[in-house]
Amino acid sequence: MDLTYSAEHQAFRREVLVFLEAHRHAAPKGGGAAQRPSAEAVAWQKLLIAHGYAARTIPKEYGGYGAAPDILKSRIIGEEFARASVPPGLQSQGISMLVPTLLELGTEEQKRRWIGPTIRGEVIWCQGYSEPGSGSDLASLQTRATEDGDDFLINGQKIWTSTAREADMIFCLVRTEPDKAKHDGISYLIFSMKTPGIEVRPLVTMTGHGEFNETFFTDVRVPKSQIVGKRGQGWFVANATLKHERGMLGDPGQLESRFLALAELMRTETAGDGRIMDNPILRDRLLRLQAELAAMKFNGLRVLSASANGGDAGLARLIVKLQACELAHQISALAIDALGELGVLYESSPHLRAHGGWQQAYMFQLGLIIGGGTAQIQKNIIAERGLGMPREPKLATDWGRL
Amino acid sequence: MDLTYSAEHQAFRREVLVFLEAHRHAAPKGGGAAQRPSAEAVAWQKLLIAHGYAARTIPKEYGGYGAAPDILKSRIIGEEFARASVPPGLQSQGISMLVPTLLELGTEEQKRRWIGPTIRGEVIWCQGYSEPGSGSDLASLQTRATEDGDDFLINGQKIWTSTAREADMIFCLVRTEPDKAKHDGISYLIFSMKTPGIEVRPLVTMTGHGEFNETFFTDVRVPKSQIVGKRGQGWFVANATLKHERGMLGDPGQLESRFLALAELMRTETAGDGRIMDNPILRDRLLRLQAELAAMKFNGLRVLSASANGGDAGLARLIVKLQACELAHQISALAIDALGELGVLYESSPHLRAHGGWQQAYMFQLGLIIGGGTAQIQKNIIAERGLGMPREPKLATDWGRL
Amino acid sequence: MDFGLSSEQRMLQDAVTRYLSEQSPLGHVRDIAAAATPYSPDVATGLADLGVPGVIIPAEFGGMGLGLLEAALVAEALGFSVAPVHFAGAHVMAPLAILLGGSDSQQRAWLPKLASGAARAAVAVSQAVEGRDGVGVVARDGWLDGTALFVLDAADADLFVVADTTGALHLVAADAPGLTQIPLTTIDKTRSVGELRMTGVKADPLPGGGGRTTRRIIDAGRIMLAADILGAGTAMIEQAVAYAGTRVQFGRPIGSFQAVKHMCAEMAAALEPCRSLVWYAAHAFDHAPDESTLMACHAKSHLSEVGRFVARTSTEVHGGMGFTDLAGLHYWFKRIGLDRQLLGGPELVRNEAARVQGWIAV
Amino acid sequence: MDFGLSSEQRMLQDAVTRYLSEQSPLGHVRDIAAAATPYSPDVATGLADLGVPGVIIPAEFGGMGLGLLEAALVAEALGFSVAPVHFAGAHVMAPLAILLGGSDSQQRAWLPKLASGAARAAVAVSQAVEGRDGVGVVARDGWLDGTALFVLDAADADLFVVADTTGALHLVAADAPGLTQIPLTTIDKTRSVGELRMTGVKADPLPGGGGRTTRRIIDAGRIMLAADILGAGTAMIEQAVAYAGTRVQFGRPIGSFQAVKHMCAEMAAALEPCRSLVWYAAHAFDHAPDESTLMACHAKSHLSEVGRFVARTSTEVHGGMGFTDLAGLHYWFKRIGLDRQLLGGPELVRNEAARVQGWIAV
Repeated sequence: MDLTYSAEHQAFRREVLVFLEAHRHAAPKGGGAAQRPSAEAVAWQKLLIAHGYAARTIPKEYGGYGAAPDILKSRIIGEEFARASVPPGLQSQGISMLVPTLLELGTEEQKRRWIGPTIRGEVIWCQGYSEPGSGSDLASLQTRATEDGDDFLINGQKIWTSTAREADMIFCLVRTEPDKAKHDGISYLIFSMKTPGIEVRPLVTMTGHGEFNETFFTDVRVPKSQIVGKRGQGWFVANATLKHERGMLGDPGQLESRFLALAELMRTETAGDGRIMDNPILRDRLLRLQAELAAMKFNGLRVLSASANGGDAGLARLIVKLQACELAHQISALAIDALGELGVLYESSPHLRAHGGWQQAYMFQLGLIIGGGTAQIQKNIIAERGLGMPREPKLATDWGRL
Repeated sequence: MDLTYSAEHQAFRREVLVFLEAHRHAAPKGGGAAQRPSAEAVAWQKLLIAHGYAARTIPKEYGGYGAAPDILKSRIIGEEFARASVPPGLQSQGISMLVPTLLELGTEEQKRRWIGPTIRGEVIWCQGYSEPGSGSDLASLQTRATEDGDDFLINGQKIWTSTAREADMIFCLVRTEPDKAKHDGISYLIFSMKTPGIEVRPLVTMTGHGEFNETFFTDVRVPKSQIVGKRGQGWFVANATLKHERGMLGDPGQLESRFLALAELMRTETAGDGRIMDNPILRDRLLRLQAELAAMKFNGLRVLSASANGGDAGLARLIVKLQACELAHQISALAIDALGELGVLYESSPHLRAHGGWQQAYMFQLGLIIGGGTAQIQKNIIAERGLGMPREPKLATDWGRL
Repeated sequence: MDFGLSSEQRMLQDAVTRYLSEQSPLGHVRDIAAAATPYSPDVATGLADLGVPGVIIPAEFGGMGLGLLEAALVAEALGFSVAPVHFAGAHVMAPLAILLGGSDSQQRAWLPKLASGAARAAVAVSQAVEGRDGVGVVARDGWLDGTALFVLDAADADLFVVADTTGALHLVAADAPGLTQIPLTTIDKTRSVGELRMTGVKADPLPGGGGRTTRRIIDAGRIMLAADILGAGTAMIEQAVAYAGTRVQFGRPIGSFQAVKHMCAEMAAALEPCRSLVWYAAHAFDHAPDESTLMACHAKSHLSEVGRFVARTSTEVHGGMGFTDLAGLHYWFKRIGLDRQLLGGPELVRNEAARVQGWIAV
Repeated sequence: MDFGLSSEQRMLQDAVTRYLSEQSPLGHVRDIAAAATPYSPDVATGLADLGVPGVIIPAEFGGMGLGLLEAALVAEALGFSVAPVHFAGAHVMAPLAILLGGSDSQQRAWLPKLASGAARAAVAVSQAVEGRDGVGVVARDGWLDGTALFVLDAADADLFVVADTTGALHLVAADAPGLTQIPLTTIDKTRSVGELRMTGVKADPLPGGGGRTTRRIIDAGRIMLAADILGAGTAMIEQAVAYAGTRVQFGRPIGSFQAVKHMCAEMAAALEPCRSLVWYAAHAFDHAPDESTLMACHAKSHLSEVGRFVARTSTEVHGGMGFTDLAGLHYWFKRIGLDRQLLGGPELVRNEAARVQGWIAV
């Protein structure tokens, strides 16, 4: 149990601090959102790549910084950027999911063509995996790619395609071999969102915002060369990508900042006779959440350490998504309760607290509990892979395999 | 919504009160426990039968009082005996489970021979259903009855045979047709516990008491005539009995008295600076339980009303066992928490509160959550029978069928 | 002895449910939710034809003269259909305030109009539930000053029933000089909640409108919100069960998976006893005054807790579809979310239940 | 940076676990539980050979000189095996009290004997956790009078560390005139808890034994109880998973049913992060004094809640077998039940956590 950083890592932290001090004035205001980045953000991203604070481990020949992987250095970068409230490098599905996939399984041509522009924020991607009929059972997807000379013709529908409206390109799972077993008939294609036959419709969610889309394909023509991996191996290729998505959820830093905002709310807001914090029942709930948060935070450190040391924390890693999403949801629930009647206000209402963010978060986090493998799928994974319990025939074999 | 009783029922209540006033001096001290009743208790039972306050609806020719079924009169009897703290009629598995079964499916000879002595407390029964390998999946039971002339020879083992040590007789499920499908090979036998080859061993539970037994059969010889219903129809016969057991759990009157004891504990016991009731967090938990109790109490009235009017409250009835057992368990949990360190004391310890009953109840009620169809089986029943959800292949078909 | 509904009661509830399923389907709810004011005059008119605005108003004033149980059954039906209309404030609390606290002339002036739906009343008693800095209405010599938040059924009101800082009640005409109305936007676009700002507003005090009347109308309002949750929760479970029966994954309807089945069973097991609790609380309001406040508190707090569980779990059963606007399930989710907080969240209400029983040392 | 155990730490824990699995199997636990005194001298001797009594006692006094994290690892191993021996009071809180508050001569007199296992100490600080009518020890001029309940590791003690009503600590010899020892029977027959009655008992005050030392030893004790729950909970989940893998009903191992699988997953998901919390709380006790009390409170309260859930759920997974004495699962169930309440139940402990953070208005 050594919670101090090595001399090398301490020196690295100082470097980051020096960089931040020198360059923070150049940081974009809005941060690296999912949409198409501003010119300012693209310039900032280039600066970060040049210093190794973005695209850090991506080889130089593909436009990255080319450093050796060091999970602690990545963490230090994240910590210091967060502490300084300086936007980190761009975050997008292209960067977090497509780029690692290409690095692992793309052709040399694909790597050279797509990785550089993607990490620089010049090309925006969206993900075409889920379909209305294929959620937990993703491998049952029905979007068809039929051969037509040197092309595929794609017909079908995807859902949950966030950023589809802004995206230049899509990485997409399609069924190329309908006669094969469901996992074996899928291919992984990349193609332009400008291709004729693509229609994107915003998908409004319970929060009232259109964070996602539905994307429809009608005779969309894609050259066969735009396949990643081999034909029929798309499921295998996608797994490489999904691993990366899984890791994005349950960041203890985000949980902590939500918790601190809640504690601050309870310390400052009054209700009835005094501060909300003086209500012993609500305070007791706050303390329960604080203890859980501490447990999740240290669990995160344990997972990180294991990974930094080349190991795998097993169960401690497998439970993160389930527990972190639930905890985030409970933090928002307490905030709403603590606000009493004020807790129901939303959008641009007078007397709104935190811009309605607690209700927004309460709903969005329920979406996170469901998305990326529902809580039920997570429990199957924990039981089967974490505890070695027997499989139920045909249940959750797909997510469970990831 | 009419919560008043009819003139007839009000008159009946007055009759009960007059009886109690006149005869309460003759009531036995210990109440009608499961063990062999005292001479005093047997005399009391005879008096109750004579007045129709026990064995009320059992036909006169079999030793009962012979009244028409009236669920409200039964309830009035229960209420007034409880209010007067006078022990009601004997309660035993023989009376609650075997007698209704014989009435429904026994031969005339069986009814005449067994019902009278059973309701008078002269013959004590135990139940031989569950086996170590057959709990939720009761129909998989393996105790064998093989033919030997006019007899069966029984070999095998039963578990959870409460009162087996005191019992004169057992009603028992055995496999007579091992080649048939599992539900179709079972027969329902009644035989004496004095038969050679029966061994009873106390089964100690987590409470530290031996409330149950294991019963072993080695070449136990039982005449074929002692079958109830037809050979191979034992599963059907047992279902008639199990229905009655199911109804015994989740009595809101018992829940209410546990709750009142808890509220009294919290009003009178002190901890730290004041009464436990002055602790807002524990008090809030108490109030949550009180609201749930109210809901369960009125739900019970609704089920009762439906039944009295010849209907069935459906879902409201199906959820009782699950919810009532859980609520009882939570009441005990709060009592333990409210007592703080004192809550861990047990048995004959100094400073013990309520004779250690809260810890005892906390464990015993966990047993009730498990017994008589686990919480998981209950949820299957609620989902499949109450909500009409699709069955999972081969799951819980047995309990679900009852 | 019959703990259950009479056939008349069932008929009333069925009539409202049937009307709403025909005239206020989800598409209509969507339209209203997207409009500026979360209130459907058309549905309100249709319900007025069924007598809903006068459900608890005595026949002598043109109402149906029924009890709070009947009102609760209507509330449940409205919750079941997330009907975008007033109820708890406009048709229960306001007329009750005038019945219990109003003078003969006040009753004659307002009750017939409220019963027919010709006039609509809103209720501003939030500060009697929980005080809040900078909020409160002070009465002096028949004039009101101050701010009231969370006015129930505010949209389109002709009349406001307003509690002052002493808990006394006043009638205020919507067009009174010095009165400013501000709509409050909440998560739920099917129910109207507003704010009132008053600067020297002429008020007509209810002579019997002291703390006891305020207590009574809050009890009644809480029972209505509980009944609304009951209806909304029932609808959510029905939708979850239906969805689980048709949605196929891994080659089976998801409702055949034990995890999904048990989620539905847990919802039903939690909600079903609530039905009896709501019935009894409403019955006790009229027939068992000693238990009335306690039962109103229990109904409100318990339904709020169970409602939150049902809202969340039924959404989970729907998977991603539950999170989208496509299924529209979120209208019920938000309705339950609103009901939970209005007139006091569960912790606050349970604390009152403790006080009523003398469990809190003074 | 390495948030994890060193190989030495793993070896220590493995050694204790291995010893207990060989020398204190369930059969031995049963024997001790059935005996008059819930304490196994044989196992205590074996653990003394491993150095357990001196785990936190500095080498100069003959101990292992390790930190509280190592002590927590031992506590976890003891909980895993429901070992019927002393620990939190005798081998952590008592030596810590003497180390932090004792004079040189007190340290020299007692620490070597405690480290070797030649003497055993018990700890009476319950009244510093929560007062109770009729309980309390008053110190006057070196003499103690009164009653102390819930003395930890009371059986067979040679020495008692006793807190008085001011929170100051005293050493009392077990054979001091005027001292009466009364065993308290709890649900858990694997741990010894006692009562002390004192009438004019000569005490040896710890000069540094003020409130701060008492606070420290309570923090340490709570972390040990949390670690005990962690070990016991881990064992219960392992047993539940193993049972579910072998128990067949409806032609399948019950562990293949989603309901059972999810019960196990929920237990593991709740308990696994607790491991890191306990590690960190123990680490912070030695290395992050500012966070020490808060983390001790969090570890104790959170493990108590998770422990109750695991104890109940793993019993349910075992079905009827879990309720019997046959599987012996109840020894763990009761151990968790005892740990939960000792040194303060979760509500009380969370309230302290709020105070530490200044969240409670004075």
